[in-house]
Amino acid sequence: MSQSNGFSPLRWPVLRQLQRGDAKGLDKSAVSPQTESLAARTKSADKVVDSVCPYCGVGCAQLVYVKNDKIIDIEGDPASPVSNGCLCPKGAATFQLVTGAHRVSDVLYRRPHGTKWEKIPLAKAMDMVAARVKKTRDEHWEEADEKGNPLHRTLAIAHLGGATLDNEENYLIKKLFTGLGIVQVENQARI
Amino acid sequence: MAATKGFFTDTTLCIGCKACEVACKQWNQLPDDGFLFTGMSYDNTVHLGSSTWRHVAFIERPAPLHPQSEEAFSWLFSSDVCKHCARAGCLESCPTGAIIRNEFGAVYVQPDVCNGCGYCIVNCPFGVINRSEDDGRAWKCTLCYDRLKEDLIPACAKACPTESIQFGDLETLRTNAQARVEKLHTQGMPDAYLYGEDAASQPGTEGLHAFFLLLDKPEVYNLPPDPVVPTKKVKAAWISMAAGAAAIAAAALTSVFFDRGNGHDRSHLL
Amino acid sequence: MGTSFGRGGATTFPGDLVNSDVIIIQGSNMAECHPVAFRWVMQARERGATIIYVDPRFTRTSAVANIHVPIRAGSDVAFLGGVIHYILENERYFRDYVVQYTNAPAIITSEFKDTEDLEGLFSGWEKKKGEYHKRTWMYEGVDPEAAAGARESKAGKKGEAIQRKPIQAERIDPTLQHPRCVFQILKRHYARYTPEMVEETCGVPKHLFLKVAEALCRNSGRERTGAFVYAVGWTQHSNGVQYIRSAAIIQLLLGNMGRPGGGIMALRGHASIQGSTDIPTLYNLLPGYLPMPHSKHDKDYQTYIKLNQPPSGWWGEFNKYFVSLMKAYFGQAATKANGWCFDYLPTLTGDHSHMNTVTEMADGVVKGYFIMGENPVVGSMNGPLQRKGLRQLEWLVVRDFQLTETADFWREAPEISRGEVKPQDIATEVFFFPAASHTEKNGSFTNTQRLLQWHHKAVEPRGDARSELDFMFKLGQRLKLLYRNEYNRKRNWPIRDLTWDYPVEGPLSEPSAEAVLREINGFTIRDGKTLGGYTELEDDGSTACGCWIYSGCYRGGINQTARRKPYWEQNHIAPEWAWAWPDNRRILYNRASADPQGKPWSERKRLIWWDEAQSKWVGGDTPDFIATRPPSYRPSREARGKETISGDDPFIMQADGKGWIYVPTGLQDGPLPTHYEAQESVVKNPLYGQQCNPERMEWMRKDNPYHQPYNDPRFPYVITTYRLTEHHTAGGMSRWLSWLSELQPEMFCEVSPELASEVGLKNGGWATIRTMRAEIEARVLVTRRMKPLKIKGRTVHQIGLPYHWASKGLVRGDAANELIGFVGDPNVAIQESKVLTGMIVAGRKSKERRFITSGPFYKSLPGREKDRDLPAARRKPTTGHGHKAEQTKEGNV
Amino acid sequence: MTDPTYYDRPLLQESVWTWAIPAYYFVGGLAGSALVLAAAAQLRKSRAHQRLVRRCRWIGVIGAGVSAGLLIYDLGRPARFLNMLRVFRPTSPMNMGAWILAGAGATSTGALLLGTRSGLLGRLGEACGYTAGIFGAGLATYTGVLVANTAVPVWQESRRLLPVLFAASAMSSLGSVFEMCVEDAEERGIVKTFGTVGIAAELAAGIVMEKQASSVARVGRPFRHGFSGLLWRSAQILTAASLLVRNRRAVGALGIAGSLLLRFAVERAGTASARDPRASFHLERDRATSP
Repeated sequence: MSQSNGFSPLRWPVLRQLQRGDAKGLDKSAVSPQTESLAARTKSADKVVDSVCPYCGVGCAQLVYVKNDKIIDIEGDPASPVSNGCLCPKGAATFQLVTGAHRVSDVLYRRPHGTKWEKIPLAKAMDMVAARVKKTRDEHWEEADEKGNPLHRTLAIAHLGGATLDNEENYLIKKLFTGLGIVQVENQARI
Repeated sequence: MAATKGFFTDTTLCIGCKACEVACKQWNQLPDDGFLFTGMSYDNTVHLGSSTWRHVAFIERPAPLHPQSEEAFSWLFSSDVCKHCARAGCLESCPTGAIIRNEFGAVYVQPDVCNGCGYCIVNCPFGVINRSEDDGRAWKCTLCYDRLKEDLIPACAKACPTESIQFGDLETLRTNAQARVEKLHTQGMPDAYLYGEDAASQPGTEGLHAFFLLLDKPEVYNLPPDPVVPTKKVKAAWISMAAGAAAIAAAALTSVFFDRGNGHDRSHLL
Repeated sequence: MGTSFGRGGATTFPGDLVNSDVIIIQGSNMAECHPVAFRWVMQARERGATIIYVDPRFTRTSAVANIHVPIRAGSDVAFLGGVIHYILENERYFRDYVVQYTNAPAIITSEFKDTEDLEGLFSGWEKKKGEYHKRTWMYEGVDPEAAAGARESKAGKKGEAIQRKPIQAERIDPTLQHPRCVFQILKRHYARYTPEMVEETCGVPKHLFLKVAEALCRNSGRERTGAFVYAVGWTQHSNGVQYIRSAAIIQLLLGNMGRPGGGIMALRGHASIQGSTDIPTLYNLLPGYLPMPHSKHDKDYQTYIKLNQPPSGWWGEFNKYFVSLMKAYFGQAATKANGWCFDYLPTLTGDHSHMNTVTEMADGVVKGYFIMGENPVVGSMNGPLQRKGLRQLEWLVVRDFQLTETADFWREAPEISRGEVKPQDIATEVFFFPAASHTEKNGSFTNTQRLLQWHHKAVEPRGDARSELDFMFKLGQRLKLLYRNEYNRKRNWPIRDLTWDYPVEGPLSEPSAEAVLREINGFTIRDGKTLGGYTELEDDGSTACGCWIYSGCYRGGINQTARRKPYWEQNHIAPEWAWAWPDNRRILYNRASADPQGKPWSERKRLIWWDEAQSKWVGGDTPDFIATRPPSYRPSREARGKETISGDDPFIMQADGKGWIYVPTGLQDGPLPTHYEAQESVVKNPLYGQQCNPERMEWMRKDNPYHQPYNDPRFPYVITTYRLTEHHTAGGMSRWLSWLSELQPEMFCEVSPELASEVGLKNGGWATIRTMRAEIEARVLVTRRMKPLKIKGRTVHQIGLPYHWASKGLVRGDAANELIGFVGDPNVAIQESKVLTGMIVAGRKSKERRFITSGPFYKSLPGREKDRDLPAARRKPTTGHGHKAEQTKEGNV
Repeated sequence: MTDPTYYDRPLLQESVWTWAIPAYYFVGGLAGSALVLAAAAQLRKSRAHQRLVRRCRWIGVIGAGVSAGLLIYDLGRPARFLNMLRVFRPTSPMNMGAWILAGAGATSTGALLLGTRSGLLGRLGEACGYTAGIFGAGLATYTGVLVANTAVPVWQESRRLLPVLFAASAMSSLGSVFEMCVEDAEERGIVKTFGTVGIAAELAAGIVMEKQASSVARVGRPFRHGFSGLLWRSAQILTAASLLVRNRRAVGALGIAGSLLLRFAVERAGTASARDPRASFHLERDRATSP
């Protein structure tokens, strides 16, 4: 309502038309206050962060515009020799990917034979997972095969995923799991 | 007033990726227009509208694309958009002044003014503008007016990976487009032509600020072959209106002054 | 590619394609799957380059290519073999290049027998093991025992399995005339790959094939260069590696490697899929393509080094890379005395790749499973078997943005909606952790051109969402705590000694990604100074480096991957934008862009050259060579390691510095690409008696049945699967987004008008597609883009299936991968998902049970199965989980 | 010549107007013609005619009010109805219409309130009356321009006669209303002539307009096919029938129904035309070929 009809007698466009001798009222005279103050929302960003498109392997550079710790826009970085600022439809939808309502923000737990998800605290979940890892590893440790060949491993724990993750993350995954004697570490590179 | 800006959409460079559709929705924060499988090649958004301001048409054509192949089949793509006509039906018909022509020569709908009368919708010869079910206002491509004010190029043109969508000063675009067509002709694409690049080629709209390079009849891309802004034809209607008004007046006077029912006598009797 | 050139990565970058005179896109629908990379192809086209696209379907790439070649899915090796035949027959190869830079002149042992002689098998086939012994493939005069390095373990990835124990040709014939030199063998091997044969195998008309071959040859050589572009359309076959090998051979023959506008561009489908093989989340590799130790062979540190460090070539430095890695992993604990903690490493006993893991899961061997940013129930083969595996788990951890089909396998799956399985009966404990997005964490992706690009954290993750970095770090801390009282047991020492002291930062006290990158880059133990590159690595324990090929990415204590100098301020290679491995080289093997004397082959195609004045290699790119080694350098007899690389050996990662047209060691299924039909085909192999790749990985299980190898009356059509521009792989990052979902809102299948009328399909209507594994329904898109092919006079129909949809998200549909069985490439264990056979009928799927895991699905045909293999190749033994591999005890199938 | 379209999908967006708009055409027409008649009758200063004048004024005032109501009801943002008077845009028939309606409403109300006064106010009232007559003539006819000034082929090609048709229909509807509701035979007598002229004109104009619109076959189609065709024919039949029947109430009813249906027929025809891409394509091709 409030922003409806720009109809304060003083700003009445008809008067402006009379002043300007504008018989048609097709442009300037009809401009509204909001239009006059129009500006790209990126102008008001607190910071612009260098980023990279998370979808395919081309690696198009992105710029992430942030205002009040909220992402307000994501678009291509024109300086990139890889992409010259272009994005494909997926890349252009990155904003929805990272800010969308579809993202879950709670840790969920499904107990054995359970029929529903339950929310549990992050720390508790981490403790539970660590405990499971230890238990499974200890119960299914292989020191050596029947011929005495070294094994030092467990086949009871496996991992999948990595092609969508950062190098640093893959590094820690491989490092920790190797340290634990887990060999079945795999990712989309084969999928 | 800044130089007139516009789009030149070269369909021979389009790969139908739809980056323009999504980039536009992202920048303008537009909703989806439903999840409907159409069976129309890869086109599931069908037409421009209040929530789709860039739309890529997919044409599976039983005709060869020279010089690519002799085989009678080819697949054409074209990213459609508001044409920002030099004479715009929506603009001229808008009763509230919500639709204006801005300093970039673009046709812009002021959302804070539009009262959703719906008249612009029937006045666009391209079927571009439409009213949103959600908020009752008319919406269409703004040529990213907000971005232009910051010297940013429109979202669709920026995203386009193959430079099928070119943005810039209208005059420059026209020159480039002409050169492009000539090049294509020498490369064995005699069908290539420009659609609506200036007043001469499309008198009905006096030229489009968003014009196209096409390879087949406009109808194939769902574009009108010879669009005319309604106000150019309406003179006859105004004359007709005058006649009609005169007729009513005449009829009224006749029936009042020449009626036999002699009111006098009776009024005497009273 | 690793076996042909030395490294697995793409040899060039998309931006360089603008310099190509011809681009062949095959096995990749580039315009649809990599639109922005395709930008450069379009620019090349506008500059006059010829764009050739070979694919079963007429796609968005076909629409803009100069030539589209419709081909029968799975017949590419025959097509490329035809090209090789054409090049050799018409003497179109770049002779100087071939003689100087490839192993074409090398002479092969007289024991070698080609597929010509053995009906499609190479010499050395061992019935008992069901695989090749590679000794007979060796160069003449090279000790076969020492050379026969490649383990029985089928391993590696995309041909990146580094050769153990590489070798150098002892005898060569520069005239290429010797009957046993590689060049002549090649000629004989491809003698039967004639245009006519191509036509009847691939369904490509002779005139069209010749047009392509001619265009390619015309645009290659001294003055002109051509490039190949491929993706998973080549790799996802039971002989995927040989597809790429074929292209490698062509590029070597035409002299297109290491030169501007040349090379082979591998397009990856995920943001860091290259990175996840460089720093592998793969079972068979340690960072930097160092092999995981094998239980049988690598008994101790010394043996491991002996088997993996060749006397010659770049891998002569192997020990430095390994020791530095162990120092990065185990710090102080790793000492010369204890073999740098070698025995902390778990060992392999065969194939532990995804498909085996799943079968083991289904058989109850695997108890716990971590899944991070992946949706195997939709994205991997044989969905029913994947879910069967998950149901047998004790616990499952899923990390993703939202509940995927994998996270919800216990309550939302076809077999559950059909009531065959009840959630209450599933004992698996499931943890779902919300993941942080790339905008909520610092880190680097390695893109398809080996470019490490840093992305900065923009905002803090919401709620409990965390990065994998944070998850792994804190899981590690907890485990160290849990084990702290059990360090008396040797098996727990690795946990104790694992260096895990990364600095934390931010409100969530997350580990610093930069600190991790710095460890990856490497540093000196004494003063912790960051290293400038892998040349600074030592094998005396004085340096630590998490991934030797990435060494230099943090040169000078500066995060090189975060560099963003605008491209318009540098040359077209843009060396100051981010950082590429190795050593920021952008075009690999670029030594080959100059002739043996070090001068560019041509001015038009110059890249680097030898500058006598400065006596070093100079030019637009970082030399992929020893920068100061003159062209004239020749190694002495007792030279070791790097010193053995002579001044005109461009392929420095190869033991002999040559590009390998013929691969004497390192591949499981033969030294030369040979056309085999897919596991499931519609035709008998037109070339050889041997139907399929004899070394292919099979899983003989009730829950993974195969169709007849060819002419299966129940499954008369070819099915191929693929992606669309509008969605991403299994849809986890696209099906939940309205802007993408509206563009492709439902699962559909693409069929030709001919097939549609044959089985009564209506555009926009429903169809049901069946295989032995499963049955799915999809909307029908009738299009002339699907073209029936003529193979030996009969019509072959192909059905196209995008695989993005499943039961969750904004837009839904059945998952195409439900249909596909487990079959794998022997070298890299990648699955065969690009071609199979199936049935299609009009209408929606039936309500009854429709999944093989729920019991027999199709009646097996009367009579004996047709042979996939020659008798010699048949009856390969099966392991415990149905996987055909080396001999082991009968399993619980 | 091949006749391509894009999967037979519409080229144009169809009108989003509801029933309120055609209803408004009718009411506005009724009110408009009433105001004209009132102004005319005002010229004859006889008591009998004064009754007619007042009755017509009432119809005018109420009609204008209802019209405004219908228009506001149809807006996407009713609260912003005043924006209609935000600018003066001669290129927009709707904008002109808004000013006309406002004028008609104001003057007719003035006339109604001041009509009985004497002296200055009375004379002002008289002036209002005549002005209202002029506005009324506009109100009864401009809707024809409003509809003609669009990209919808059938509406566009009806432009030469649409305003006349609406004018005629406005007259006939006023006649019909009097036939039905007014007891005073003499008043009816006066309006009868007015209405009958209207009916005749309405029928004639309709036939000619359909012919003109059909000069490109595909464009005139909606008048002959489909629901819009049915409405169109029925409207003509009803109107014609009103000339034949004796019972005056029936005459009125038929007449009202006729002109009401006419407005809806035109509205529906437009929608049908917008849905048919070939209508636009043929029209434009035809124009292109025959200059």
